[in-house]
Amino acid sequence: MSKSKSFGKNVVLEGHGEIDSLYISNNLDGKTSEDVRLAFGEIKKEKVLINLGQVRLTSSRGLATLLSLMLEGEEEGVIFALCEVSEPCMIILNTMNIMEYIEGVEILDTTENAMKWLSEQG
Amino acid sequence: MSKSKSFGKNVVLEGHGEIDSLYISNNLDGKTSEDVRLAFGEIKKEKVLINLGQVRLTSSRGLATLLSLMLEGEEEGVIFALCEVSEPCMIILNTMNIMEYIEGVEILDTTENAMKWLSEQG
Amino acid sequence: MEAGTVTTSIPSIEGYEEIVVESIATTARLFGISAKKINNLRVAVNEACINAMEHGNNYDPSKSIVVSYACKDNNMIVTVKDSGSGKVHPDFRRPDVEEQVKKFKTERIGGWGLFLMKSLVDEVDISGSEGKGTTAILKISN
Amino acid sequence: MEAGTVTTSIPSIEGYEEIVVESIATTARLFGISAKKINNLRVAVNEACINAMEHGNNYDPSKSIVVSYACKDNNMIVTVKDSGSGKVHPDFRRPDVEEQVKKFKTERIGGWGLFLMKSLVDEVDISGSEGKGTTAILKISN
Ligand SMILES: Nc1ncnc2c1ncn2[C@@H]1O[C@H](COP(=O)(O)OP(=O)(O)O)[C@@H](O)[C@H]1O
Ligand SMILES: Nc1ncnc2c1ncn2[C@@H]1O[C@H](COP(=O)(O)OP(=O)(O)O)[C@@H](O)[C@H]1O
Repeated sequence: MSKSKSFGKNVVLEGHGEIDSLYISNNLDGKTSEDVRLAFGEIKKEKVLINLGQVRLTSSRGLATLLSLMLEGEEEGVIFALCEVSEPCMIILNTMNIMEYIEGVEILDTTENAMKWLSEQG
Repeated sequence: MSKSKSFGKNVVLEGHGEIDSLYISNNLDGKTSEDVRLAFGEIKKEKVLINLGQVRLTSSRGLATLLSLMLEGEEEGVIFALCEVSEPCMIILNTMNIMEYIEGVEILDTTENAMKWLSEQG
Repeated sequence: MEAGTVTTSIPSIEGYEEIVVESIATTARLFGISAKKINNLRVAVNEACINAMEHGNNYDPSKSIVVSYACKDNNMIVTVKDSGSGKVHPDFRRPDVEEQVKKFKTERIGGWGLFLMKSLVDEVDISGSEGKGTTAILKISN
Repeated sequence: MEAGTVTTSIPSIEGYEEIVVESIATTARLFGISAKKINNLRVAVNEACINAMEHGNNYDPSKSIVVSYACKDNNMIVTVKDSGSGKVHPDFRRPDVEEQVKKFKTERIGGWGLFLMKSLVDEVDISGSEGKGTTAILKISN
Protein backbone atom coordinates (compact mmCIF):
# COMPACT_ATOMS: atom_id res chain seq x y z
CA MET A 1 0.00 0.00 0.00
CA SER A 2 1.16 3.52 -0.73
CA LYS A 3 0.76 6.61 1.45
CA SER A 4 0.94 10.15 0.16
CA LYS A 5 1.51 13.48 1.92
CA SER A 6 1.55 17.02 0.51
CA PHE A 7 3.86 19.85 1.49
CA GLY A 8 2.51 23.16 0.23
CA LYS A 9 1.04 23.20 -3.28
CA ASN A 10 3.96 21.79 -5.21
CA VAL A 11 5.47 18.90 -3.27
CA VAL A 12 4.09 15.41 -2.67
CA LEU A 13 5.86 12.53 -0.88
CA GLU A 14 4.70 8.98 -1.50
CA GLY A 15 5.93 5.72 -0.04
CA HIS A 16 5.79 2.45 -2.01
CA GLY A 17 7.58 -0.60 -0.63
CA GLU A 18 11.26 0.16 -0.11
CA ILE A 19 11.16 3.43 -2.09
CA ASP A 20 10.01 6.94 -1.15
CA SER A 21 8.98 9.07 -4.13
CA LEU A 22 9.04 12.85 -4.13
CA TYR A 23 7.05 14.67 -6.81
CA ILE A 24 7.85 18.35 -7.32
CA SER A 25 5.71 20.51 -9.61
CA ASN A 26 5.21 24.02 -10.96
CA ASN A 27 7.83 26.53 -9.81
CA LEU A 28 10.78 25.21 -7.77
CA ASP A 29 11.27 28.64 -6.21
CA GLY A 30 12.35 29.55 -2.69
CA LYS A 31 8.98 28.66 -1.14
CA THR A 32 8.75 25.32 -2.92
CA SER A 33 12.33 24.44 -2.00
CA GLU A 34 11.44 25.01 1.67
CA ASP A 35 8.53 22.61 1.18
CA VAL A 36 10.99 20.15 -0.34
CA ARG A 37 13.09 20.54 2.83
CA LEU A 38 10.05 19.67 4.97
CA ALA A 39 9.36 16.64 2.81
CA PHE A 40 12.99 15.48 3.12
CA GLY A 41 12.50 15.62 6.90
CA GLU A 42 9.92 12.86 6.56
CA ILE A 43 11.81 10.56 4.24
CA LYS A 44 12.04 7.13 5.86
CA LYS A 45 13.53 4.93 3.16
CA GLU A 46 17.09 4.58 1.91
CA LYS A 47 16.01 4.70 -1.71
CA VAL A 48 14.43 7.89 -2.95
CA LEU A 49 12.98 8.75 -6.33
CA ILE A 50 12.66 12.46 -7.17
CA ASN A 51 10.36 13.22 -10.09
CA LEU A 52 10.99 16.63 -11.66
CA GLY A 53 8.73 16.12 -14.68
CA GLN A 54 6.22 18.77 -13.66
CA VAL A 55 8.75 21.47 -12.73
CA ARG A 56 7.89 24.18 -15.25
CA LEU A 57 10.34 26.70 -13.87
CA THR A 58 13.13 26.58 -11.32
CA SER A 59 15.41 29.10 -9.70
CA SER A 60 19.06 28.25 -9.17
CA ARG A 61 18.31 28.76 -5.48
CA GLY A 62 15.60 26.08 -5.57
CA LEU A 63 17.83 23.58 -7.32
CA ALA A 64 20.79 24.38 -5.02
CA THR A 65 18.58 23.66 -2.01
CA LEU A 66 17.57 20.33 -3.53
CA LEU A 67 21.24 19.53 -4.11
CA SER A 68 22.13 20.33 -0.48
CA LEU A 69 19.32 18.12 0.76
CA MET A 70 20.51 15.24 -1.42
CA LEU A 71 24.08 15.69 -0.14
CA GLU A 72 22.79 15.50 3.44
CA GLY A 73 20.80 12.40 2.53
CA GLU A 74 23.82 10.76 0.90
CA GLU A 75 25.76 11.20 4.14
CA GLU A 76 23.09 9.12 5.83
CA GLY A 77 23.35 6.44 3.15
CA VAL A 78 20.33 7.41 1.04
CA ILE A 79 20.46 6.69 -2.70
CA PHE A 80 18.65 9.12 -5.03
CA ALA A 81 17.28 8.74 -8.53
CA LEU A 82 16.16 11.88 -10.35
CA CYS A 83 13.73 11.24 -13.16
CA GLU A 84 11.78 13.03 -15.89
CA VAL A 85 14.08 16.00 -15.29
CA SER A 86 12.29 18.90 -16.99
CA GLU A 87 14.05 21.29 -19.34
CA PRO A 88 14.64 24.22 -16.92
CA CYS A 89 16.09 21.85 -14.30
CA MET A 90 18.28 20.15 -16.89
CA ILE A 91 19.54 23.50 -18.19
CA ILE A 92 20.78 24.48 -14.72
CA LEU A 93 22.17 21.01 -13.86
CA ASN A 94 24.10 20.98 -17.15
CA THR A 95 25.32 24.56 -17.10
CA MET A 96 26.64 24.15 -13.55
CA ASN A 97 28.01 20.61 -14.25
CA ILE A 98 26.29 19.46 -11.08
CA MET A 99 26.23 15.76 -11.88
CA GLU A 100 30.02 15.67 -12.13
CA TYR A 101 30.42 16.59 -8.51
CA ILE A 102 27.94 14.37 -6.75
CA GLU A 103 27.94 10.63 -6.25
CA GLY A 104 25.07 8.35 -5.35
CA VAL A 105 22.62 10.36 -7.47
CA GLU A 106 21.53 9.02 -10.83
CA ILE A 107 19.44 10.67 -13.55
CA LEU A 108 16.96 8.34 -15.27
CA ASP A 109 14.43 9.17 -17.99
CA THR A 110 11.19 7.61 -16.77
CA THR A 111 9.73 6.91 -13.32
CA GLU A 112 9.66 3.24 -14.27
CA ASN A 113 13.38 3.15 -15.07
CA ALA A 114 14.17 5.09 -11.91
CA MET A 115 12.20 2.57 -9.83
CA LYS A 116 13.97 -0.27 -11.58
CA TRP A 117 17.41 1.30 -11.04
CA LEU A 118 16.68 1.95 -7.35
CA SER A 119 15.43 -1.57 -6.76
CA GLU A 120 18.68 -2.96 -8.21
CA GLN A 121 20.82 -0.93 -5.80
CA GLY A 122 22.48 -2.22 -2.64
CA MET B 1 -1.14 13.05 -54.68
CA SER B 2 -1.62 16.06 -52.44
CA LYS B 3 -0.49 19.65 -53.03
CA SER B 4 0.01 22.20 -50.30
CA LYS B 5 0.21 26.01 -50.36
CA SER B 6 0.85 28.48 -47.54
CA PHE B 7 -0.78 31.87 -47.04
CA GLY B 8 1.17 33.91 -44.50
CA LYS B 9 2.44 32.09 -41.42
CA ASN B 10 -0.80 30.61 -40.17
CA VAL B 11 -2.77 29.27 -43.11
CA VAL B 12 -2.13 26.21 -45.27
CA LEU B 13 -4.35 24.85 -48.05
CA GLU B 14 -4.00 21.23 -49.12
CA GLY B 15 -5.81 19.29 -51.83
CA HIS B 16 -6.44 15.53 -51.52
CA GLY B 17 -8.76 13.86 -54.03
CA GLU B 18 -12.17 15.52 -53.98
CA ILE B 19 -11.49 17.47 -50.76
CA ASP B 20 -9.59 20.72 -50.10
CA SER B 21 -8.28 21.03 -46.52
CA LEU B 22 -7.57 24.35 -44.85
CA TYR B 23 -5.35 24.34 -41.75
CA ILE B 24 -5.41 27.49 -39.62
CA SER B 25 -2.98 27.90 -36.71
CA ASN B 26 -1.83 30.27 -33.98
CA ASN B 27 -3.83 33.52 -33.75
CA LEU B 28 -6.87 33.87 -36.02
CA ASP B 29 -6.57 37.66 -35.87
CA GLY B 30 -7.26 40.24 -38.57
CA LYS B 31 -4.08 39.45 -40.51
CA THR B 32 -4.63 35.69 -40.41
CA SER B 33 -8.26 36.07 -41.46
CA GLU B 34 -7.09 38.02 -44.52
CA ASP B 35 -4.77 35.10 -45.30
CA VAL B 36 -7.76 32.79 -44.92
CA ARG B 37 -9.58 34.98 -47.48
CA LEU B 38 -6.69 34.55 -49.92
CA ALA B 39 -6.74 30.80 -49.37
CA PHE B 40 -10.52 30.67 -49.99
CA GLY B 41 -9.83 32.36 -53.33
CA GLU B 42 -7.90 29.26 -54.38
CA ILE B 43 -10.34 26.63 -53.24
CA LYS B 44 -11.18 24.40 -56.19
CA LYS B 45 -13.23 21.59 -54.68
CA GLU B 46 -16.86 21.49 -53.53
CA LYS B 47 -15.93 19.76 -50.28
CA VAL B 48 -13.79 21.66 -47.83
CA LEU B 49 -12.36 20.62 -44.49
CA ILE B 50 -11.32 23.41 -42.13
CA ASN B 51 -9.06 22.30 -39.28
CA LEU B 52 -9.04 24.71 -36.34
CA GLY B 53 -7.07 22.46 -33.98
CA GLN B 54 -4.03 24.71 -33.85
CA VAL B 55 -5.89 27.99 -33.34
CA ARG B 56 -4.63 29.06 -29.93
CA LEU B 57 -6.44 32.38 -29.92
CA THR B 58 -9.05 33.99 -32.12
CA SER B 59 -10.68 37.37 -32.33
CA SER B 60 -14.40 37.62 -33.02
CA ARG B 61 -13.37 39.54 -36.14
CA GLY B 62 -11.30 36.61 -37.36
CA LEU B 63 -14.08 34.12 -36.81
CA ALA B 64 -16.68 36.44 -38.36
CA THR B 65 -14.54 36.69 -41.49
CA LEU B 66 -14.31 32.90 -41.65
CA LEU B 67 -18.09 32.72 -41.30
CA SER B 68 -18.62 35.22 -44.17
CA LEU B 69 -16.28 33.24 -46.38
CA MET B 70 -18.13 30.02 -45.65
CA LEU B 71 -21.47 31.70 -46.43
CA GLU B 72 -20.07 32.85 -49.78
CA GLY B 73 -18.84 29.34 -50.44
CA GLU B 74 -22.20 27.82 -49.56
CA GLU B 75 -23.84 30.03 -52.18
CA GLU B 76 -21.58 28.41 -54.73
CA GLY B 77 -22.52 24.97 -53.49
CA VAL B 78 -19.47 24.24 -51.34
CA ILE B 79 -19.93 21.98 -48.30
CA PHE B 80 -17.77 22.70 -45.23
CA ALA B 81 -16.69 20.52 -42.32
CA LEU B 82 -15.01 22.22 -39.37
CA CYS B 83 -12.90 19.92 -37.24
CA GLU B 84 -10.76 19.86 -34.11
CA VAL B 85 -12.37 23.18 -33.22
CA SER B 86 -10.10 24.60 -30.50
CA GLU B 87 -11.44 26.00 -27.25
CA PRO B 88 -11.28 29.75 -28.09
CA CYS B 89 -13.07 29.15 -31.41
CA MET B 90 -15.68 26.97 -29.74
CA ILE B 91 -16.29 29.58 -27.03
CA ILE B 92 -17.14 32.21 -29.64
CA LEU B 93 -19.18 29.87 -31.87
CA ASN B 94 -21.21 28.77 -28.85
CA THR B 95 -21.66 32.18 -27.25
CA MET B 96 -22.88 33.68 -30.53
CA ASN B 97 -24.97 30.56 -31.41
CA ILE B 98 -23.38 30.61 -34.84
CA MET B 99 -24.12 27.01 -35.77
CA GLU B 100 -27.85 27.60 -35.40
CA TYR B 101 -27.89 30.10 -38.21
CA ILE B 102 -25.84 28.44 -40.89
CA GLU B 103 -26.59 25.39 -42.98
CA GLY B 104 -24.20 23.23 -44.95
CA VAL B 105 -21.49 23.51 -42.29
CA GLU B 106 -20.88 20.63 -39.93
CA ILE B 107 -18.62 20.42 -36.87
CA LEU B 108 -16.78 17.12 -36.48
CA ASP B 109 -14.27 16.10 -33.81
CA THR B 110 -11.35 14.62 -35.76
CA THR B 111 -9.91 15.23 -39.21
CA GLU B 112 -10.65 11.60 -40.00
CA ASN B 113 -14.34 11.94 -39.14
CA ALA B 114 -14.56 15.20 -41.07
CA MET B 115 -13.05 13.51 -44.16
CA LYS B 116 -15.45 10.64 -43.75
CA TRP B 117 -18.46 12.95 -43.36
CA LEU B 118 -17.44 15.01 -46.41
CA SER B 119 -16.92 11.94 -48.58
CA GLU B 120 -20.45 10.76 -47.73
CA GLN B 121 -22.00 14.06 -48.88
CA GLY B 122 -23.67 14.74 -52.27
CA MET C 1 0.48 33.74 -3.78
CA GLU C 2 0.21 37.16 -2.17
CA ALA C 3 -2.05 39.70 -3.86
CA GLY C 4 -0.41 42.32 -6.05
CA THR C 5 -0.95 44.13 -9.30
CA VAL C 6 0.80 43.39 -12.58
CA THR C 7 0.82 45.99 -15.34
CA THR C 8 1.73 45.34 -18.96
CA SER C 9 1.86 47.94 -21.69
CA ILE C 10 1.97 47.03 -25.37
CA PRO C 11 2.12 49.11 -28.53
CA SER C 12 -1.06 49.27 -30.63
CA ILE C 13 0.20 46.72 -33.12
CA GLU C 14 -1.86 43.70 -34.11
CA GLY C 15 -0.43 40.57 -32.52
CA TYR C 16 0.82 42.08 -29.26
CA GLU C 17 -2.57 41.48 -27.64
CA GLU C 18 -1.63 37.79 -27.45
CA ILE C 19 1.23 38.64 -25.06
CA VAL C 20 -1.26 40.27 -22.70
CA VAL C 21 -3.74 37.42 -23.05
CA GLU C 22 -1.12 34.79 -22.18
CA SER C 23 0.29 36.84 -19.32
CA ILE C 24 -3.16 37.19 -17.77
CA ALA C 25 -3.79 33.48 -18.30
CA THR C 26 -0.52 32.69 -16.48
CA THR C 27 -1.51 34.97 -13.60
CA ALA C 28 -4.94 33.40 -13.34
CA ARG C 29 -3.39 29.91 -13.34
CA LEU C 30 -0.96 30.85 -10.57
CA PHE C 31 -3.92 32.01 -8.50
CA GLY C 32 -5.81 28.77 -9.05
CA ILE C 33 -8.56 30.13 -11.31
CA SER C 34 -10.26 27.20 -13.08
CA ALA C 35 -9.27 26.31 -16.64
CA LYS C 36 -12.80 27.02 -17.90
CA LYS C 37 -12.81 30.52 -16.42
CA ILE C 38 -9.33 31.13 -17.83
CA ASN C 39 -10.38 30.08 -21.33
CA ASN C 40 -13.33 32.45 -21.24
CA LEU C 41 -11.21 35.25 -19.81
CA ARG C 42 -8.62 34.82 -22.60
CA VAL C 43 -11.27 35.44 -25.26
CA ALA C 44 -12.76 38.43 -23.38
CA VAL C 45 -9.37 40.06 -22.74
CA ASN C 46 -8.40 39.56 -26.37
CA GLU C 47 -11.54 41.42 -27.48
CA ALA C 48 -10.93 44.24 -24.99
CA CYS C 49 -7.33 44.70 -26.15
CA ILE C 50 -8.29 44.68 -29.82
CA ASN C 51 -10.98 47.31 -29.19
CA ALA C 52 -8.49 49.48 -27.29
CA MET C 53 -5.93 49.21 -30.09
CA GLU C 54 -8.49 49.70 -32.87
CA HIS C 55 -11.23 52.03 -31.66
CA GLY C 56 -9.13 53.74 -28.99
CA ASN C 57 -5.68 54.11 -30.51
CA ASN C 58 -6.49 53.66 -34.23
CA TYR C 59 -3.65 51.16 -34.40
CA ASP C 60 -1.15 53.98 -33.95
CA PRO C 61 1.97 51.97 -33.03
CA SER C 62 3.33 54.88 -30.98
CA LYS C 63 0.30 54.71 -28.66
CA SER C 64 0.29 52.06 -25.96
CA ILE C 65 -2.47 50.21 -24.29
CA VAL C 66 -1.98 49.61 -20.60
CA VAL C 67 -3.38 46.49 -19.00
CA SER C 68 -3.40 45.92 -15.24
CA TYR C 69 -4.39 42.69 -13.57
CA ALA C 70 -4.67 41.56 -10.01
CA CYS C 71 -6.00 38.54 -8.17
CA LYS C 72 -7.35 38.66 -4.65
CA ASP C 73 -9.66 36.40 -2.65
CA ASN C 74 -10.39 34.29 -5.74
CA ASN C 75 -11.39 37.36 -7.75
CA MET C 76 -9.48 38.62 -10.70
CA ILE C 77 -9.78 42.15 -12.08
CA VAL C 78 -8.39 43.20 -15.44
CA THR C 79 -8.38 46.81 -16.67
CA VAL C 80 -7.53 47.73 -20.26
CA LYS C 81 -6.81 51.40 -20.97
CA ASP C 82 -6.26 53.14 -24.26
CA SER C 83 -5.43 56.74 -25.03
CA GLY C 84 -8.22 57.44 -27.50
CA SER C 85 -10.90 60.11 -27.44
CA GLY C 86 -12.69 58.43 -24.56
CA LYS C 87 -16.01 58.84 -26.36
CA VAL C 88 -17.76 55.53 -25.97
CA HIS C 89 -21.37 54.42 -25.63
CA PRO C 90 -21.09 50.71 -25.05
CA ASP C 91 -24.01 48.54 -26.12
CA PHE C 92 -23.76 45.07 -24.59
CA ARG C 93 -26.89 43.62 -26.20
CA ARG C 94 -26.74 40.37 -28.18
CA PRO C 95 -26.10 41.12 -31.86
CA ASP C 96 -28.70 39.60 -34.18
CA VAL C 97 -26.44 37.04 -35.81
CA GLU C 98 -29.36 35.43 -37.65
CA GLU C 99 -30.03 38.75 -39.39
CA GLN C 100 -26.32 39.29 -40.03
CA VAL C 101 -26.10 35.89 -41.71
CA LYS C 102 -29.07 36.71 -43.96
CA LYS C 103 -27.53 40.02 -45.04
CA PHE C 104 -23.93 38.87 -45.22
CA LYS C 105 -23.53 40.08 -48.80
CA THR C 106 -24.31 43.69 -48.06
CA GLU C 107 -23.40 44.16 -44.40
CA ARG C 108 -20.35 43.17 -42.40
CA ILE C 109 -20.86 40.33 -39.93
CA GLY C 110 -19.45 41.30 -36.55
CA GLY C 111 -19.72 43.72 -33.67
CA TRP C 112 -19.60 40.78 -31.28
CA GLY C 113 -16.84 41.99 -28.96
CA LEU C 114 -18.83 43.73 -26.24
CA PHE C 115 -21.46 41.01 -26.08
CA LEU C 116 -18.74 38.36 -25.86
CA MET C 117 -17.02 40.21 -23.00
CA LYS C 118 -20.29 40.53 -21.13
CA SER C 119 -21.10 36.85 -21.66
CA LEU C 120 -17.67 35.47 -20.77
CA VAL C 121 -16.78 37.32 -17.57
CA ASP C 122 -18.78 37.94 -14.41
CA GLU C 123 -18.76 41.72 -14.64
CA VAL C 124 -17.74 44.16 -17.33
CA ASP C 125 -17.68 47.92 -17.37
CA ILE C 126 -16.50 50.23 -20.15
CA SER C 127 -16.24 53.92 -19.59
CA GLY C 128 -14.46 56.80 -21.22
CA SER C 129 -13.21 60.08 -19.97
CA GLU C 130 -12.97 62.71 -22.71
CA GLY C 131 -9.42 63.22 -23.81
CA LYS C 132 -8.23 60.55 -21.39
CA GLY C 133 -9.16 57.41 -23.25
CA THR C 134 -11.40 54.48 -22.53
CA THR C 135 -11.07 51.92 -19.74
CA ALA C 136 -12.57 48.46 -19.88
CA ILE C 137 -12.81 46.61 -16.57
CA LEU C 138 -13.37 42.85 -16.56
CA LYS C 139 -13.99 40.83 -13.39
CA ILE C 140 -14.19 37.12 -12.75
CA SER C 141 -14.59 35.21 -9.54
CA ASN C 142 -13.56 31.61 -9.21
CA MET D 1 5.13 40.94 -36.29
CA GLU D 2 6.19 44.60 -36.25
CA ALA D 3 8.86 45.58 -33.74
CA GLY D 4 7.68 47.24 -30.53
CA THR D 5 8.43 47.26 -26.84
CA VAL D 6 6.41 45.52 -24.14
CA THR D 7 6.79 46.55 -20.52
CA THR D 8 5.60 44.56 -17.53
CA SER D 9 5.87 45.65 -13.92
CA ILE D 10 5.39 43.24 -11.04
CA PRO D 11 5.51 43.67 -7.27
CA SER D 12 8.56 42.23 -5.48
CA ILE D 13 6.68 39.16 -4.31
CA GLU D 14 8.01 35.66 -4.88
CA GLY D 15 6.03 33.94 -7.62
CA TYR D 16 5.30 36.97 -9.80
CA GLU D 17 8.56 36.45 -11.68
CA GLU D 18 6.89 33.52 -13.45
CA ILE D 19 4.39 35.92 -15.07
CA VAL D 20 7.28 37.86 -16.58
CA VAL D 21 9.10 34.71 -17.65
CA GLU D 22 6.03 33.35 -19.47
CA SER D 23 5.22 36.70 -21.04
CA ILE D 24 8.73 36.97 -22.44
CA ALA D 25 8.54 33.37 -23.65
CA THR D 26 5.28 34.17 -25.47
CA THR D 27 6.87 37.24 -27.08
CA ALA D 28 9.91 35.26 -28.18
CA ARG D 29 7.68 32.55 -29.66
CA LEU D 30 5.63 35.12 -31.60
CA PHE D 31 8.86 36.43 -33.08
CA GLY D 32 10.01 32.97 -34.11
CA ILE D 33 12.86 32.57 -31.63
CA SER D 34 13.83 28.88 -31.42
CA ALA D 35 12.52 26.72 -28.59
CA LYS D 36 16.04 26.04 -27.33
CA LYS D 37 16.85 29.76 -27.10
CA ILE D 38 13.51 30.40 -25.39
CA ASN D 39 14.14 27.70 -22.77
CA ASN D 40 17.53 29.19 -21.95
CA LEU D 41 16.10 32.71 -21.89
CA ARG D 42 13.35 31.62 -19.46
CA VAL D 43 15.94 30.44 -16.93
CA ALA D 44 18.09 33.56 -17.36
CA VAL D 45 15.16 35.98 -17.03
CA ASN D 46 13.93 34.12 -13.96
CA GLU D 47 17.33 34.61 -12.30
CA ALA D 48 17.44 38.31 -13.25
CA CYS D 49 13.96 38.93 -11.83
CA ILE D 50 14.71 37.08 -8.59
CA ASN D 51 17.92 39.10 -8.14
CA ALA D 52 16.03 42.35 -8.75
CA MET D 53 13.33 41.41 -6.22
CA GLU D 54 15.79 40.06 -3.66
CA HIS D 55 19.03 42.07 -3.83
CA GLY D 56 17.46 45.18 -5.36
CA ASN D 57 14.08 45.55 -3.67
CA ASN D 58 14.60 43.34 -0.58
CA TYR D 59 11.30 41.67 -1.40
CA ASP D 60 9.46 44.86 -0.43
CA PRO D 61 6.04 44.16 -1.99
CA SER D 62 5.42 47.88 -2.46
CA LYS D 63 8.46 48.13 -4.76
CA SER D 64 8.04 47.01 -8.35
CA ILE D 65 10.45 45.57 -10.80
CA VAL D 66 10.01 46.80 -14.35
CA VAL D 67 10.82 44.49 -17.23
CA SER D 68 10.91 45.67 -20.85
CA TYR D 69 11.29 43.38 -23.82
CA ALA D 70 11.49 43.92 -27.52
CA CYS D 71 12.27 41.83 -30.57
CA LYS D 72 13.78 43.21 -33.74
CA ASP D 73 15.68 41.65 -36.64
CA ASN D 74 15.80 38.28 -34.86
CA ASN D 75 17.32 39.86 -31.74
CA MET D 76 15.56 40.05 -28.43
CA ILE D 77 16.52 42.45 -25.66
CA VAL D 78 15.20 42.17 -22.12
CA THR D 79 15.89 44.76 -19.42
CA VAL D 80 15.06 44.16 -15.76
CA LYS D 81 15.10 47.18 -13.46
CA ASP D 82 14.75 47.35 -9.71
CA SER D 83 14.66 50.32 -7.40
CA GLY D 84 17.40 49.26 -5.01
CA SER D 85 20.57 51.06 -4.00
CA GLY D 86 22.12 50.50 -7.41
CA LYS D 87 25.35 49.38 -5.77
CA VAL D 88 26.40 46.30 -7.69
CA HIS D 89 29.72 44.72 -8.66
CA PRO D 90 28.71 41.81 -10.82
CA ASP D 91 31.06 38.84 -10.98
CA PHE D 92 30.17 36.54 -13.86
CA ARG D 93 32.85 33.93 -13.22
CA ARG D 94 31.93 30.25 -12.89
CA PRO D 95 31.28 29.39 -9.23
CA ASP D 96 33.38 26.49 -7.94
CA VAL D 97 30.56 24.01 -7.52
CA GLU D 98 32.99 21.19 -6.72
CA GLU D 99 34.26 23.17 -3.72
CA GLN D 100 30.69 24.13 -2.72
CA VAL D 101 29.70 20.46 -2.73
CA LYS D 102 32.67 19.57 -0.51
CA LYS D 103 31.80 22.28 2.01
CA PHE D 104 28.03 21.96 1.84
CA LYS D 105 27.71 21.52 5.61
CA THR D 106 29.28 24.84 6.50
CA GLU D 107 28.66 27.05 3.48
CA ARG D 108 25.57 27.71 1.41
CA ILE D 109 25.60 26.21 -2.08
CA GLY D 110 24.58 28.84 -4.62
CA GLY D 111 25.47 32.18 -6.13
CA TRP D 112 24.88 30.70 -9.57
CA GLY D 113 22.54 33.36 -10.98
CA LEU D 114 24.99 35.67 -12.74
CA PHE D 115 27.01 32.81 -14.21
CA LEU D 116 23.80 31.17 -15.46
CA MET D 117 22.66 34.41 -17.09
CA LYS D 118 26.00 34.84 -18.80
CA SER D 119 26.00 31.23 -20.00
CA LEU D 120 22.41 31.13 -21.24
CA VAL D 121 22.08 34.35 -23.24
CA ASP D 122 24.33 35.87 -25.89
CA GLU D 123 25.07 39.07 -24.00
CA VAL D 124 24.45 40.23 -20.46
CA ASP D 125 25.17 43.50 -18.75
CA ILE D 126 24.37 44.51 -15.19
CA SER D 127 24.90 48.05 -14.04
CA GLY D 128 23.68 50.20 -11.21
CA SER D 129 23.21 53.88 -10.81
CA GLU D 130 23.39 55.01 -7.18
CA GLY D 131 19.95 55.69 -5.80
CA LYS D 132 18.34 54.67 -9.09
CA GLY D 133 18.52 50.92 -8.87
CA THR D 134 20.14 48.22 -10.92
CA THR D 135 19.43 47.31 -14.53
CA ALA D 136 20.16 43.91 -16.03
CA ILE D 137 20.18 43.72 -19.82
CA LEU D 138 19.95 40.33 -21.52
CA LYS D 139 20.28 39.85 -25.28
CA ILE D 140 19.75 36.86 -27.51
CA SER D 141 19.90 36.53 -31.26
CA ASN D 142 18.17 33.73 -33.11
N1 LIG E 1 -11.84 51.12 -26.40
C1 LIG E 1 -12.83 51.67 -27.12
N2 LIG E 1 -12.77 52.96 -27.50
C2 LIG E 1 -13.73 53.54 -28.25
N3 LIG E 1 -14.84 52.86 -28.65
C3 LIG E 1 -14.96 51.57 -28.31
C4 LIG E 1 -13.98 50.90 -27.54
N4 LIG E 1 -14.39 49.64 -27.34
C5 LIG E 1 -15.57 49.51 -28.00
N5 LIG E 1 -15.93 50.68 -28.58
C6 LIG E 1 -17.16 50.95 -29.38
O1 LIG E 1 -18.06 49.88 -29.23
C7 LIG E 1 -18.40 49.32 -30.52
C8 LIG E 1 -18.69 47.84 -30.41
O2 LIG E 1 -17.51 47.11 -30.11
P1 LIG E 1 -17.45 45.54 -30.39
O3 LIG E 1 -18.71 44.93 -29.86
O4 LIG E 1 -16.19 45.03 -29.83
O5 LIG E 1 -17.49 45.38 -31.96
P2 LIG E 1 -16.49 45.89 -33.10
O6 LIG E 1 -15.18 46.19 -32.44
O7 LIG E 1 -16.42 44.74 -34.04
O8 LIG E 1 -17.14 47.11 -33.68
C9 LIG E 1 -17.22 49.66 -31.39
O9 LIG E 1 -17.56 49.66 -32.76
C10 LIG E 1 -16.83 51.04 -30.87
O10 LIG E 1 -17.65 52.03 -31.43
N1 LIG F 1 19.66 43.48 -8.97
C1 LIG F 1 20.72 43.45 -8.13
N2 LIG F 1 20.92 44.43 -7.21
C2 LIG F 1 21.96 44.39 -6.36
N3 LIG F 1 22.87 43.39 -6.33
C3 LIG F 1 22.74 42.39 -7.21
C4 LIG F 1 21.67 42.36 -8.16
N4 LIG F 1 21.82 41.24 -8.90
C5 LIG F 1 22.91 40.60 -8.43
N5 LIG F 1 23.48 41.28 -7.41
C6 LIG F 1 24.71 40.91 -6.64
O1 LIG F 1 25.36 39.85 -7.30
C7 LIG F 1 25.52 38.73 -6.41
C8 LIG F 1 25.50 37.43 -7.17
O2 LIG F 1 24.23 37.17 -7.72
P1 LIG F 1 23.83 35.69 -8.16
O3 LIG F 1 24.94 35.13 -8.96
O4 LIG F 1 22.49 35.76 -8.82
O5 LIG F 1 23.75 34.84 -6.82
P2 LIG F 1 22.81 34.99 -5.53
O6 LIG F 1 21.63 35.81 -5.92
O7 LIG F 1 22.46 33.59 -5.19
O8 LIG F 1 23.67 35.66 -4.50
C9 LIG F 1 24.40 38.88 -5.41
O9 LIG F 1 24.65 38.21 -4.21
C10 LIG F 1 24.33 40.39 -5.25
O10 LIG F 1 25.31 40.85 -4.35
